[in-house]
Amino acid sequence: MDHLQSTQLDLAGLLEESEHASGALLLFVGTVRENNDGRPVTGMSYTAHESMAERLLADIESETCARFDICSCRILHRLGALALGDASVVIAVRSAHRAAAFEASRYAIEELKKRAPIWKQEHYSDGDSAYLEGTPLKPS
Amino acid sequence: MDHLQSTQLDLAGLLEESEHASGALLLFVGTVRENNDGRPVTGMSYTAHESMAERLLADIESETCARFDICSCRILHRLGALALGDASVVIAVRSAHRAAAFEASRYAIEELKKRAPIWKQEHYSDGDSAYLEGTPLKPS
Amino acid sequence: MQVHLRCYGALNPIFGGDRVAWQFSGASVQELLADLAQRQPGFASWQNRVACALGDHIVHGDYALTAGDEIALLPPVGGG
Amino acid sequence: MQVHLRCYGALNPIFGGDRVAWQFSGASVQELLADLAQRQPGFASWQNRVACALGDHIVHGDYALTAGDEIALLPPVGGG
Repeated sequence: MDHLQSTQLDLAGLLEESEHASGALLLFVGTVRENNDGRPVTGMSYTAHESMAERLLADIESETCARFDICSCRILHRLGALALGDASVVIAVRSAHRAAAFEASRYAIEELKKRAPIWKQEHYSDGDSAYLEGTPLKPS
Repeated sequence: MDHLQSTQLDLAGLLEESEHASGALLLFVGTVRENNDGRPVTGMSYTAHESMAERLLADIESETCARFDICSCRILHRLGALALGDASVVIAVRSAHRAAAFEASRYAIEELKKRAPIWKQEHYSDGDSAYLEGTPLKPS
Repeated sequence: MQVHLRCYGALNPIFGGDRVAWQFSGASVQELLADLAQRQPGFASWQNRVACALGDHIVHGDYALTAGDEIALLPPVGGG
Repeated sequence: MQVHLRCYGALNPIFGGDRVAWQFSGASVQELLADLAQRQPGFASWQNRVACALGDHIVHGDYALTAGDEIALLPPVGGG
């Protein structure tokens, strides 16, 4: 299943996905923030090593399901030029009990940020832009 | 603002509510589970001391905003007869940074369960039903 | 005195409805609960787990009731 | 040998594009990175923070390259 999308992430569609009767659903949504350390942001561009990022996001979904007592974990990440407020990442976790959903969702987003080969470039109101600092990758 | 609703909770509408550019949105959704300790459930009825529950949920929203570095906290709770998979409670937290959103959302749902005068009655496939055990309220 | 009880959650089937008039000799919330435990079948096990509210506020056991008060009987809660 | 570099994220503006052919004398990934640090303006500060991948797999510094390999240069990541 595709984890990377160049169009708006469909949050409502994700909420409609199967397995409603699990008990708890936790939806984490990262959105483009209007300022970073006080500097006004006008938008954000996301790029990825796409084939590797697809594999990493699928791996993180599987790991998250294996580590926590949850029913499902679904990750979508947007690529391309995003406007303020656009969703850049969505993680939907379903579980019988809420504690596992909170832990699993947090795990998935932290791993994604550390391991998925995705980069973001912030665009500022003065026309400047900058790639954000990140975490060096290591051989697995 | 109303916190109690006798109709389907509008999750997609809640996602559309203002303040998208905060950075993180965490949506917790409690849904009616198809079994409880292995006993098949066919539905759930929720009742409340409505005026007190309205006040409590508003209090929990305010407390959650005061305790954590978040932009907003919105709680909706459904009342009446719910089918399997229906959302019984939704908590939407928006924040600049994700750690605060996770902590705030967890705080709000735990407080709601302990303090809001809301009761649930499970209906089983054999026609039986039971009110679930809960937490005794105390004078504040 | 006579008071009006509002029976929530699992107390509703015990009282056979959500509004019940109750006549008792006593003046405080704890005396009311003790009377209910003695005279209302099925209530005794709830006596120490029920909170009482007037209006939207939970009151202590020593709260002095007035004839005609509407008292909400709130069993342990568990929404969500 | 000549290899093909794919330059991601902040490395893209340093190399002036996302696909660059690179000729160097050496055989391993770490020799390639050392050569880039010496000869490509702006790359030196990245040398120890960049991961190299062939296909979808990150390789160690001692990985032996073959002429014509396509090597992805991956700066520190931070999606989400």
